Amino acid sequence: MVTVKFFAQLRDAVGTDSLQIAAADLEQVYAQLQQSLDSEAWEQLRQDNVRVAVNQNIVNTNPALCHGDEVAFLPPVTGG
Amino acid sequence: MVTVKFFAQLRDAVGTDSLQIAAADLEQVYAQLQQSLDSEAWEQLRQDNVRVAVNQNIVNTNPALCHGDEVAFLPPVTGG
Amino acid sequence: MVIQQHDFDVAKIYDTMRNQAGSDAGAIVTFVGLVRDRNAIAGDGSTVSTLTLEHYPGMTEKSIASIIDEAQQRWPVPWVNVVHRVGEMQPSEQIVLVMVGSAHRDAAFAAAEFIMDYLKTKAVLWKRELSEAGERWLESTDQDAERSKNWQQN
Amino acid sequence: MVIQQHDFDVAKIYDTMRNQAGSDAGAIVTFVGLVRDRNAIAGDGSTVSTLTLEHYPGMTEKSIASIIDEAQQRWPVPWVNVVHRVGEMQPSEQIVLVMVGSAHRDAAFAAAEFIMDYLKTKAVLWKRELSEAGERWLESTDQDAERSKNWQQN
Repeated sequence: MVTVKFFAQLRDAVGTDSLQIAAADLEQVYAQLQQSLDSEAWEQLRQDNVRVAVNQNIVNTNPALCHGDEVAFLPPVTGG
Repeated sequence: MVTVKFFAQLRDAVGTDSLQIAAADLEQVYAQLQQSLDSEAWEQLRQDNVRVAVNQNIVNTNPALCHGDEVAFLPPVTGG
Repeated sequence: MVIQQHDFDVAKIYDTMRNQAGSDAGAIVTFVGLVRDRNAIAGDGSTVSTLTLEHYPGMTEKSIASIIDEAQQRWPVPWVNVVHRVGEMQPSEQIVLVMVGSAHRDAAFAAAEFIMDYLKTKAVLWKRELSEAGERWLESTDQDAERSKNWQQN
Repeated sequence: MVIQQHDFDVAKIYDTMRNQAGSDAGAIVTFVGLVRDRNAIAGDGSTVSTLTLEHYPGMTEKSIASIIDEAQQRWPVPWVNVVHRVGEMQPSEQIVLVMVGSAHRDAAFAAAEFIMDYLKTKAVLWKRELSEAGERWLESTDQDAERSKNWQQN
């Protein structure tokens, strides 16, 4: 099982800040989310400006995931 | 009588921070100083980077002076 | 660097930096960001009542540490502190502090401005604004993006 | 704006500006200049023991007021304060404070930097440095002159 986290407007869209998902890589996380989320939340998650972090590092590939890994969906950031 | 003030290295060179001088314009102030100051102090006073203020306004001409006016010789400034 | 919910004391942070820097520092630049009551992003003048900052514990700290690190690689600024608040804030409250000490003022100014520009565009933080016009998640402005980009060309 | 012999309290000045600015200010930039122990001008690394600032009462204030005035004509910075000390100072003491409040950070940063550059080259103040290498009157550096000149072209 991996923990999947949603922040800010993505959390609002998904309706929860985290899910537990059984997945062996990032593609499987996506596949599961596509099935379980409503289409609006799913589309928001797939927007170009959404970044994905695995264990708090941004990834652009399809990394293998281990039990306990943390996948996070990050909408555009702004601080200051 | 006008008050003539010297600041920083000019005061050090002249040896006093102010003099009382009878003068009807700035040229007369210069003439009196040339007579009374030693040549080293006089030369420092005439350097290009020395500015002259009359009643705290920088002047580049030869203004007439009235009794009680304040003439100041200002070497290069730096604050901050 | 610290992420915290509660307000910060500028004077205390300043005194700490002065003590650390001793007589090697010639300049300390402090930036404090405050919550404005005017909705700047929507630009409709609607009054802001609450700003909420959300973070990703761990990753937010790492993103800010990396901004500070880049500033210290670019300029001789041995003393840097950043305090960023998260949670709910009302207008006129302090949100963020960036403090930079250096031997020289030009480095201190440049690094402080750089850090602020990068906090706007690269720090892992999200802002939600509640105003008369409703509630919305904010994004960094085009101007912020432009300013960040300019540093990459220098 | 004030010229004074005694030290200043950054926290007090900051609190005053925050109160004045209320929720209209989004940014407050504070610059503090400190006495370094290293002789920067002579560049010989000789240790500074005393820095003495001399002023021309009345004219010094006028020169600084005019710098602030020019900054406020260039940028939307409704809140500006400058405190400049005169007299004798030892390394690590505070010499000068420039504080600028604005709705936006870019204006606050630019105005603070502008004021500092102009204080270095245009404020009616003189500095005498007493170091191991002796005593000398300082002049603004070529770099300070350059920075001031750059503002005139902008």
